[in-house]
Formats: sequence, structure tokens, C-alpha cells
Amino acid sequence: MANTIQPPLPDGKWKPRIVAFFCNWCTYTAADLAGVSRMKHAANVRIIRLMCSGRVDPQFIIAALTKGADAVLIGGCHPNDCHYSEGNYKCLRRNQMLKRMLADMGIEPERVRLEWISAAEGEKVKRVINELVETISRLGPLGIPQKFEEWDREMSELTRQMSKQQEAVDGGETPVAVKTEVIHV
Amino acid sequence: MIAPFEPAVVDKATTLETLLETPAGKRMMTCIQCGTCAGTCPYGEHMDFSPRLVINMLRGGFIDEVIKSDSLLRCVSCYACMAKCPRGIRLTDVLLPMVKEQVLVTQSAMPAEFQKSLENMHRYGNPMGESPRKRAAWTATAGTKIPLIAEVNREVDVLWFVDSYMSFYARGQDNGRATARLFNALGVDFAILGNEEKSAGECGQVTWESGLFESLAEYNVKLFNKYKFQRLVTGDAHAYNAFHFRYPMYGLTQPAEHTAQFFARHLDQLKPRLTRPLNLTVTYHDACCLGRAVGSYDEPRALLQAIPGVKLVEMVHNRVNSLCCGGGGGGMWLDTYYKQKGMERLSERRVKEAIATGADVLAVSCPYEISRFEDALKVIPHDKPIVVRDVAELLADSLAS
Amino acid sequence: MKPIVPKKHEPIRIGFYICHCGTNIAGMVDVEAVAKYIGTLPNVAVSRHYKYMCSDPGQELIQQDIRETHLNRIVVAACSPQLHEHTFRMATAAGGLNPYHFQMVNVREHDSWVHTDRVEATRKAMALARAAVMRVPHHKPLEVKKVAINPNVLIVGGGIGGIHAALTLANAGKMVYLVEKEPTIGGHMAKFDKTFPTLDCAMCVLSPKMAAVGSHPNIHLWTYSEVAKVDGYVGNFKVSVRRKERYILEDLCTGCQECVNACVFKEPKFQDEFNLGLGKRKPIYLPFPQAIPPVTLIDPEVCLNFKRGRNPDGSHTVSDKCKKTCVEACGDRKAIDFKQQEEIKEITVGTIIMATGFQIFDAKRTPYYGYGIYPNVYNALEIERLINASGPTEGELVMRNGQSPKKVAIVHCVGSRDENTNRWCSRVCCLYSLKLAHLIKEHTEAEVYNFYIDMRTPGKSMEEFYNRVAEEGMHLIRGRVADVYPDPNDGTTGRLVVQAEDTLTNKILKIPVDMVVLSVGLEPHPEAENLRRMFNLSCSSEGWFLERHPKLAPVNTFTDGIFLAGCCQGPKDIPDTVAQAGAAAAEALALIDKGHIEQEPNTAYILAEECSGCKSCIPLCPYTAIAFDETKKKAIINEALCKGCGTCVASCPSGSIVQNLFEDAEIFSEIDGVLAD
Amino acid sequence: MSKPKVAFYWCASCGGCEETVVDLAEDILGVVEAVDIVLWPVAMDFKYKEIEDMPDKSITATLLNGAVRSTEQEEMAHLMRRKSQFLIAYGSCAVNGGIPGLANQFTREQILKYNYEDAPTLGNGGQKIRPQLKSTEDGRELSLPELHNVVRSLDQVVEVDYYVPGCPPTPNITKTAITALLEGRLPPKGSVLAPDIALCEECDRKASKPTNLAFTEFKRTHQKLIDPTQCLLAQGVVCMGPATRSGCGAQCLGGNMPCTGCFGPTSRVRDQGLKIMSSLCANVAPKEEGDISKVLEGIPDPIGTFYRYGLAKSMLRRKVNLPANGK
Repeated sequence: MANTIQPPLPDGKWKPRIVAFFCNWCTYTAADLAGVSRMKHAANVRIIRLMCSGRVDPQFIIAALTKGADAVLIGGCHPNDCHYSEGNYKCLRRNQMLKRMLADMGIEPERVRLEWISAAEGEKVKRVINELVETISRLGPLGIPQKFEEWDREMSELTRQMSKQQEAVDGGETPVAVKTEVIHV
Repeated sequence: MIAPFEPAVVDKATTLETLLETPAGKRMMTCIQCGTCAGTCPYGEHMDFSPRLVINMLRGGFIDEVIKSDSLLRCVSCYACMAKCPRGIRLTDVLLPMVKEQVLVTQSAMPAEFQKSLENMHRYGNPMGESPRKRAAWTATAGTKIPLIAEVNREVDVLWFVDSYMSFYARGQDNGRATARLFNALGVDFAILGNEEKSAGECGQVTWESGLFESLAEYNVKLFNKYKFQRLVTGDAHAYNAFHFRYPMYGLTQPAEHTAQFFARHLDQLKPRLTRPLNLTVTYHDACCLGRAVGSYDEPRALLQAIPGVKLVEMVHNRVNSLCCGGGGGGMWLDTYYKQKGMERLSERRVKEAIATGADVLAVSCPYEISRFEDALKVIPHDKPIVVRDVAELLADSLAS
Repeated sequence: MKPIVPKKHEPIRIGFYICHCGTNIAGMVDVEAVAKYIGTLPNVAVSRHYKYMCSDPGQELIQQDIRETHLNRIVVAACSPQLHEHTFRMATAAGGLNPYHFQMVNVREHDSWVHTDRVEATRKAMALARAAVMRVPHHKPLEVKKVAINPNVLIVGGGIGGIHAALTLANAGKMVYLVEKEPTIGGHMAKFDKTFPTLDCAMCVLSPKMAAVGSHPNIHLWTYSEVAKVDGYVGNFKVSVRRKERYILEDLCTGCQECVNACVFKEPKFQDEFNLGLGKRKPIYLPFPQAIPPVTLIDPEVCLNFKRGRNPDGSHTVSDKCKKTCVEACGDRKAIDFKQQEEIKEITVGTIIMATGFQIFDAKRTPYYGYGIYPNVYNALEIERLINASGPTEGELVMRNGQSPKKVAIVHCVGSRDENTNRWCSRVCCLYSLKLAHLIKEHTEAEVYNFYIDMRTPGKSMEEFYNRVAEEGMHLIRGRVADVYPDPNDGTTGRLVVQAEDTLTNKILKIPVDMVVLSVGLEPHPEAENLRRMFNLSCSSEGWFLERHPKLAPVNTFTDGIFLAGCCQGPKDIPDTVAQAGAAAAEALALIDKGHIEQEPNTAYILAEECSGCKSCIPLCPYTAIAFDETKKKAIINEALCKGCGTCVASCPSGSIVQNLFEDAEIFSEIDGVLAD
Repeated sequence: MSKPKVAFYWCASCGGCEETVVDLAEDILGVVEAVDIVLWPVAMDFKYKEIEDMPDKSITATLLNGAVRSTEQEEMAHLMRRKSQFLIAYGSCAVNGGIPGLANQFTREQILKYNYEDAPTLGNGGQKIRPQLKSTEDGRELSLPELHNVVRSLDQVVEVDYYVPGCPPTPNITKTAITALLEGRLPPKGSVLAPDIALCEECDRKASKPTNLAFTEFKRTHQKLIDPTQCLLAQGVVCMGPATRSGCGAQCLGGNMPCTGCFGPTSRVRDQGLKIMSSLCANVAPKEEGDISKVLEGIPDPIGTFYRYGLAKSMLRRKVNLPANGK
């Protein structure tokens, strides 16, 4: 449905899709400032506003990646500058462990980037977004939803046969055994 | 305060036509035409096109008019305009050399003295026209061991790039000998290139001949790659300038250091050996390539103050505001030309300030300055004797024999 | 009207509106396509685009649709929620819905203004809008939290900005604490001689206001004091103020200054801070005659009654070596107390105005102008003192050698517009340089050279002032001074040469002058960084306090209840400072008179049934809003203390904490939404 | 009226779950009284054909334990689903993939290669022999089930009605589940038949947990003497209790060992591992990057620690970019 109405991409080529979680006080405001200052940057980042980088649940990051984001950007206030005093440190600590876990799970750690961007640093929003888009363009798509489909494909053949069998039963025909022999180990 | 400049801001392939597209060129678009560059230029009053005007002519598309004039031959590459520019515009090492090169191409005749030095540099690898086979001859009289890297046949800590003035020019050799003594006193594992070495070519780069500079740089870098060493050290401020800013573009990977910086870094080991008091009042002249270009104002002063019996006094113009000796950017070989144009030699302007301090010694850290200031002192009257010495010479004098 | 709360199984009906914002959005985003696309999504009942959503008809459109098509959720795609979230929540409420059944989508600042490809910008707008449409069904009706506001106001800084704000608020009947770190209020303005463009005497206009502050029953004036600690939040800030020891009991001192006259030092001997070291004072002194409060103070570093140097705890030890003639002179008033100790005062205020001002650029940072090297190089503030009738020379413009200058160079843009020092234009220097040129001429008939880069004279009557001064016949030279050095042709008078290019004639000028005046720029206050941390403010990259919005919230900060006045926010002149101080006072008044603060209901709460009492969340709260209920053995959040950061929510290992407005389900659906194409 | 039919089946698991059924002790007799056990390979002899021949939905409930790892298991899952009214994922492996799910960090090729070629304990004289899917013996063709690339929880293969977590499920919750089943007191479909509250709730050490947790180090159980009365987290030992459903009676804690998370997350959490990580890391004391990572180094294998039983059911399910050559 979405694809019929959406204007197609100019050349139909893959472009990175990035989800950003920006804290309300520093980085979201800095992105506003970049806007007010008309600092042009890549259109690949979609920003979700949270009150604090401390609210960034690691589940949000992985949810974004599993739903098709190629990278996640987290923006918070500089150390010692958190509007809520220390939420950004909590984010930093989680992020360090998350990067290790990502590496163990076969995801390039560059795909999750944490940046401290103060409300005054519109320029940095622009730079970080452009840099990240470039990095991810180089890395290529992450494509987890496609991976999920691919993984599930190995089951589909059997499932198809099973349901065919089921139809056969429902239709009163002779059941076709998928396998005549099951060896119990 | 005033920050030292970043090395390599413009690709070596950049030309005047493409300059404004580069990041360095875009900074030029921010010029506010304040005139600080022209105001601080030691020869500003003799220029038809001051640096300020050059920028505006370039932006306005009139750069050809600048190139037709010989105005830019007066630039001595002293970094003063660049150091004070409120917009951080790369004048001395980016814009002006590019214009100068075109000026030289357009001029019907080059000043003879300087054309000769160019040819010499091309043919003999040194501006004096001396035989390259005699480049290492001075080491015989050094009185201390100076190993040749080709002979030591292993990796050394320091490759000492002697360069032409210290190899061939008698007063320069004094500096060479002093440096060798200091290296040995510190137990530095060093070697020189000997006859294989050719001029680093810095003046080629900041004056007129990027082609000449490139061939010298490529030659020397090839030579560097032949041997193994940890760092490159030179007593020639101009060579150091070339190594620091330009040679990395041609493949130099080791860090480069000026002897003043090197000795200052080892001051803790050096100081106990400086036992002979000299009892002199010394004023220090900041070499443009060491001072304004990279911000090494404190190192030479720290060395001088480490010598027992040395009292350091400052000239009116010092540090970032220092006055150029007039030798940079080819000025070394343009004195006759400047005289024809009725321009005061900058070295004379500078020694007047040195004399006014009442110092016994005018200390320097660049081999050009020895000859330039000694020549100037011959024509500028002064009551109290004053001599020109390299910082390394003074340090060596203070070493316990 | 009571907000309509949708019944549990009532179908979700979303109204979606995208704003053209004139061409601001529509110029880069195909708003029609976005509206058409969003209209195809599940739950969307109405999808429209409109020229200006924030206008009255735009808001009315929402209300009408709620009434006529029974919408129960509203999504508006327009500018940043920082600007108009409130507007549209109110419109949603006016239509009869709970205001939190609304979600805003930022397609201007984060989209149309920063992208250059219409197709991509439109695609992004669709994604962001879709996220909101998927999020909004999870929204719950919430109530604005109302917290009573403490009507007292803290003003930090007693310059003209702080003074004006204090008087405005005090006259409106509010209690004001005015904290100033110097022994007197007045700030920089008290040091100026005349002010541009009217050339009226600074002290003549300032001193009545200072006196009014000193005697106002609603103002607690705490000079020689500093804010030490700030806790709490809008409506209820808890502030500790350190009152430094001046060794004079303020309540008992009458300002007669007999103590000063009686001091064992017959002559003033020590550098006078107020006159920037150009004058002298005694160990016991009043900073200047009109000082407010008119209370003397003792400098323990030089007073004979104290031992030199501070103790490790910062205090001073009495030596008892002096005859104490000051105590004798004070007599029965008994205002002198050598044993006075610094005091910490705890106050509670509802709002705070920062008016901490600026510092002048230290001209030693441009060494080639010779400041600090050549005695005849002055900064502009020193000249203000020298030509001020109450200054160290009683208004006679003489140099350190006692002579009057015949030729004076005024150097503009010192520490302004310079990559090596400060990049910004300090805005007041051109005008004060013209003023000083006029005053110097008036005082000495000297020839004056103004070296400028660009003559910047914006503002009412300023260009006229420039014309007037120019007519007086000074040399106006367009060129930035490159070098200042002693005249080589001069013997001992200390004459200097000023070297610059006259960029209009292409001539290099080397002008010998007797005096050089450096028009130094304005810099953030040296304490700005500490203050910023203490008050939880933001700073621009230059170090000025950052306003909430450069145009629409110029005196607000990102911290609710803290406002900015004057040069702490950026360089400005006196009229602008006073205007801004008035605006800050009005903003504070608006909050106070409302009587309560409306707080975003984005606080967190614990699902009591589900909490296992693992206590992991408790140390994470910076506001100690989470406690452990020992009887129920579960964590509990004190909603009044919670500020809604959500850190505990993200950290709850069993998912048993919920943040209003930022519930997990809301954010997960937003994530799904931005990626669903 | 005939007794309800109950089946037990076992996929990729260790068999511990079956032991739990036996652990019901004398209660098992009551169960046997109340129901007809139609399939229980571990205890009685049944044939696949017999089940296949039963009418669909004729089994009241199947308690299936083990993850789904092979084509055979997948097929059995489908068969039992078809024959049962209620299919119950029984035990951590069926519920969340369990220990076998950790294999999702590797490719099938890596696993086969290690187990049949590289493992130091192989005693086949250096011969690298892998099981053949088809072989002939006495003229009969024999086949072996094929390993899947991905280990799955039961509900990633077929629809599951209820979940009984645990490695193994305790007799207690097993009994409760079976009783509820027999008495028809069932919660909404899809429920986990264990309390929806984290383990700390029923942990004896709860009171000893401080409210100012600030980790300066993490220790593994063999690296320190564990105080049997204090909260494990207070001692710097990673305990999954705060992120794990209760219902087990905190037995591991009773044995002076930390909770390793076998009961899985609460209903409000999508990813147990990420949530405990979020909580532990937020509570780390240092603020400098280097110091933080030094503390976190005390958890050398975060995947194995946080996803011991739940990797297959985690949000990522499996290592995303496995090397193409299977190395």
C-alpha cells in the first residue's frame, strides 16, 4: 500500500535508513537549530524524540534494526550537561555493552552511534548525520527483516507439505505421508 | 591566542583556477578586506597588490592583473599576514605561492641572482652551485664523530638533515659542528645523508617553482625511504618547514623536528652539561618558519635561558609579531633586486631593533639569518659590538669541553 | 468543557493535518501527497493539508472535524513541537478531546528546511507522519499536573539588567533576591562615563535606580555574594547563596565613611578594582561614592589587622597588629567586625533571572597591540574611567606620565570578528569607539584616529550619532590595525606608531600617536560555564547562555522558570539590555501571577502489582523520586519529584515502570511507523 | 466418559523436563489416574503411526518440551499441533529456545564441523566422518532428520496455547498447570503459566539488596566466595532474577547460585537480555568510558550470560551476519 502512493526514490537504489533517538533538551533542539539555520543534510535519518538519552531502552535500538533500520543514532547532552543530571551516563554505559553484544551478534558496531550534541550544535547534527549516512552507505544494508524471511524459508517447504496433507485430510483423500519413517534418537 | 597552522590544507594538485572550490579557498571567500595582512606585511608599502587586494582580485576575477605585476616578488613568505588574519586565511602557504608562481612565469626576465640560485638548486642540489660531492666535506673538520647513514647500515633514531647552508657556507658549518657536538654530548643515535642529500627545496615551494620543489622533494623522500630512522631532525628552519607542511604529501612518514625543538625536548639531559657560563646578554630573533609557522616561540628561549650567564632580552617585535630577516620566499637571492627598487633590506631593519636592546648576541635558529644579519651589521652603525650566533652554537659553547 | 474520553472499545478515529507553513514546508514537501497517503492508513478518518495550521482557521478546522466527524485522535505535521505543540494541544482540547490525544510531527525544522530533494523530503514527511499515526492510538488521556509557584524571584547579577528586572518585579509587589558578587551593584554601566547615542551621563541615569534597589522594601539586596547551589525546579527552586565576609555589619553601617578617613593608612595605596587599577584605595573602602549598598568593606589581604594570605579553608586570621582607628571612628555604631565569617543563606524562589553580564576581552591575547607592554596602550573601559569625573583623574584624560595626549588612535574590533580570538561582532564597540572619540576630543582636543573594519551602527539614532561624530572631524580609517610599536624616532615620551593599511586608498599608514585605545569586545562572563552547570542552562558554542528560541523565546531558557537578561545571552547595548530585563521580568510575572505551573504529565509510575521490588531503579533517579516502600516491598515513584526523564523506565528489568507520553508501546509503534515503507 | 488424553513429547532438549514430570512423585499417580497418556516416548513405547492415525484434536493436551532444531522435530511439532486441542510449550527450550538456542550464534556448518571433525574429544582416529542423511543397510534405505540452520522455540514453528517455563519447570508449576488444565480454569490463550512478576519478589535475599547499587566490578561465581545470605547483585555477581519471571521459588538462590534466567522475561518485556543489560549497565558506577568498560569486562560473555535460555526468542533471534563460508 505504502509503495503505491509514495514517490519512488530517484534512482531506485538502496539508501541507508536510520532511526535517531534524540533527547528533547540538547540534540532534538540542536536538530531544530540546524533547521532554523537551514543546514542542509542527508534525508536518511528519522528522528524520534525522547525526553532524555537515559530513556533509550536498548530494546528500542534493536527494534529499529529488526524493523529494517540500517543504523541507529542516539543523541544526548554532553557529559555533565544532562538536563536530568546523569541520564546520558546511563545511556553511555548501556551503549558500551550493547556494542559488544552487537559485535557478538554479527552486527557492525558502527551501526549504533552515540553522540553528545548540545542545543547549540546544529552544525554537529549536520556533520554527524552526513558522516553516519556515509559510513552506512559504505557498509551496505543490514537487512534484518530480509534475514528473518530467509531464515524462515527453510521451514516453509515442510509447512507447505504439512498443510497440503491437512487439506487432503479435510478433503477426505488419502493422506500423503511426508516421511514414512521417523527415527527416534 | 594565535594557533599554529594545520599542515596540508590544500591538495598539491590545486591551482589558482580551482582554489576557490577547496576548503582553503572557501575561507578566502570570507575575507572581510580588513587590511591586516597588508598592514603587517614588512614590504606592504612597496606592493601594488597587497595580500588583501590579491584576495579581492582573485574573487573578482582580476587575478591576471596581479600576475602581470611583479608586486608579489616582494613577498618574503614570513607568515605575518597569515598569523594575524582574523579570518584564518591561508595566505603564505597557499594563495601567495600560487600567485607568485604565475608571476614568475609571466615575467620577461627574472632577477639574475635569483635565477642563478634556481639553476644551481636544479643542477647541483644546492643554491650556491657547490659540488654535491663536497657536501659532506665539512664533517672532516667537525672534531666530533658524524656517522653517514649509508655506512652505519642499520636503523638510527635521528636522521639529521644538514641542508645546504650548513654543509657549504662557512658560518653555517659552525652551526653544523655545534649541533654534532650537542648530539654526541647527549648520546643521540644519529647519522647524516652526506653527499646523497639535496636541498629540501622549501623556498622553491613558497616562492616560485613548484616543479623544482617537487623534484627535490621526490628525490629526498626516495632517499628517506632507502634508510631506516625514527625521526628527521634539521637545523634549517626552512627545511623543517618543508618537512612539516609539504613532505607528508610526497610520502614522508616520520615526524620532523627542528634542532631547537629537539634539544628543548631533551633539555633535562642537556642542562647538566651546560656548565660553562657565557655571561652574555642575548636577544632572540624568531625565525618565521619556526615561530609564526608552527608556534615554537618558547623552545629556543628555554634553551638560551638554560645557559649559565645568559640574560635574555626581547626586541620590540618578537614572537608572533617578529620581523622577518627578509630571506624567506626567495628573498635570500633578491637583495640586489630589492635595492634596485629602493627597498630597505629587512635584515637591516631587524638588526636596528637588536642593537637597540643593547644585547651582546643576536641569537638565531635559521642558517639564512647568520649571513643576513652579519651582512646587515656591516652597514648599520652600532657602538657596542654585537655578534650573530645560532642557538646551537651558544649551547655548544656552554658545554664543558 | 469536560474532555471526551474515548471508551475502551471505541474505534480509533484519527484526524491528520499537514501544514504548508506558506512555502516553508510546501516548498520542499508535497503536502498534498502526504495528506493523500496518510488518508489511506488504518484508523485515519480525516486527512487534510492547510496553508497555516497554527492560524485561527487552521485550529478551527481541527475543532470542527472533531465535532463533525467524531475524531478521537489528532496528528498535526508542521513545525517543531518546541514551537506549536502547546498550540495544537489546546486546539485539540478546545475541540473537546483530551489534549494528550494529540501528536505533533516535525516536518519543517527536521525536514523541509534541511533537505534539498523534494522526493526524499516528501518521503521522509510520510514516514514521520505515519509514525505519529501509528503512535497516537496508544495515547492515554492525561491531566496537566499543576504545581503551586513560589512567588519570590532570584536575580543573579546586579548590573543594569538585574537592577531593572529587580525593580520591575519589586514594584509589582514580588519579593526579589538580588545577588551580586561585587561589593556594590551597578555593573559595567556604573563605570561608563557617557552613553551613546544620547551622550547622557551613565551614572546620572543609573544611580537613582541603584538607590531605589537599595531602599526597596521588596528587594533583598545581597552584594558581595554568590549563588553556591541550585536545586529544585520551576516554581520551587532551592538556592544557597554564599554571603562573603566584608568585615562590616551591613545593618549597622551608615555609609558615613568615617572609618575610611580614620584608617591608619593616611593615603590610598592599593590598586582600586573599580577603577581597573588606575586609581588607589585604602584597605577599608567604598568602591565608589554612589555605591549601593553604601557600606564599606575591608580587604583582608592588605588590612594590617589581618595576617597576609588565606588559611586553607579560605578564611583570614586576625593579627591584632593595627591600632584599629577605624573601629574607634565607627564608635557606638559598632559596624566593624573583624571576626565576621562567610554565611550561607538558603532561599526558595519560584523563578530565576540570570543577568550575569559579560567580561571585556583581555587585549593581551592580541599581543601585537602592545597592551600590557606599552603603558600608553589602554583598553576602552580604562578610558571610560579616565574621562569620568568620578574617576581616578577626576575626568582629566591624562596618560600614566601625567601628560595629556595630542594624538590618539582608537583600534576597533580588538577581540571581535577574529578567528584567533573571538569570532563574533561585539555589537557595541563601533558605537562606543565613536563615543570615546567624541569624548576624547572634547576633553583634550587631541587628534583622533578611528581604525575600523566596517562601521556598524544599527539601531535607533545610531547612524545619526555616527554622522554627528564624523562631522566633528576625526580621522576615520578603514583598515584593521596590524601593529603597534614604539616610535623609533622618539626618545622617551613613549610615543607609539600605529601601522595599518588604509584599505580605501591602498596606503600603508604608520601614524605616530601618544595614546592607543583598544576597543575590546565583549566575552562571556568567566563564571558562565560554572553558572551554566549550576543552573542547568545551555550555552552557545561561544559560551553565551542559550535562549530557548532565537526569535520567539529570546529571554526563556530550556530550563523552565529561568530567564535571561542582558549580555549573559550575547553582546548588547544598554537599551536592549533594559528591554530584555523587562521582558524577563514580565515572563517571571506571568508565571507567578498564574499561581501555578503546568507541568508536562510525562512522569513515570510503577505498576505496583507487577513490581518485584528489585530496587534496581532506585539509585538511577537523580531526583530521589523513587523510594522503596518497606511495607509493600515495592518501589514507589513520588510524582511530584519525578521530572520525566524516563531513565528508570528504560532500566526496569521487568518492564514494570511506565512513562506517560513516552510509553514503550508508543515508542515501539513510532519505530515501526518510521520504518514501515 | 472417557478420560482426557494427554501426550508428552520431547524435541531438542536434555530430557530434564521429562524428569520433572516424574518428579511429581506420588502426584504423578493422580495424574495417571485422571488422564490417558497417549504418547510419552521417554517412559512408554508408542509409534508415530499410532498418533498419526488418531483423529485431529483428539488429544486434550500435549506438553511438548525442547526447541525445534531438526526437520523431524518440526514435523512432530506440526503433528502434535494437529492432534491436540491444547499445545503447551513445556520448559525453557520449547518456550524460549533454551540452551540449544545458543547455537544460533553459529552456522550449522560450524556446528557439524566442530562436533564431528574438530572437537578434541573425538575418538575416531582422525577420520572426519559426518552423519549421512541417507544410508543403506541390508538393502533398506535409512534416513536421518536434517538439522535446521536456526534453532526455534515451539511457537516460532506452530501456534502454542500455553507456556510453562523453566529449565526444567518446577514440579510445582507443572502441577498447577496440569490441574488448571484438567479443571478447565485456563487463562487467556497465549499465557505463560507462571507469575508475571520478577523473581526478586519471592527471593529470600530481597531484603539484603541495597537501594544504592553501584557496580564497581562484576564477578563470576567461581571467582569469589558468595555470601549465602546477601543479594547476589550486591556482591557483584550477575543475577538474572530482576529480569526473570518468578514461580520457581528461587531455588538456585537457595543453592547459593544466581538466577540464570530460565523462566524468561515478564509479559511486559520483549527481550530479557537487553532489559537486564540495560538495568545492570545503568547501575555501573564509573562515568569515564575506559573505567566503564573495565567494569563491564567482568561480564566476558554477555550473550551467554543474558540469553542463556532466550537467544532463539530474543529480538535478533540469531547472529545476523554469519560468515558466508561457514568458518
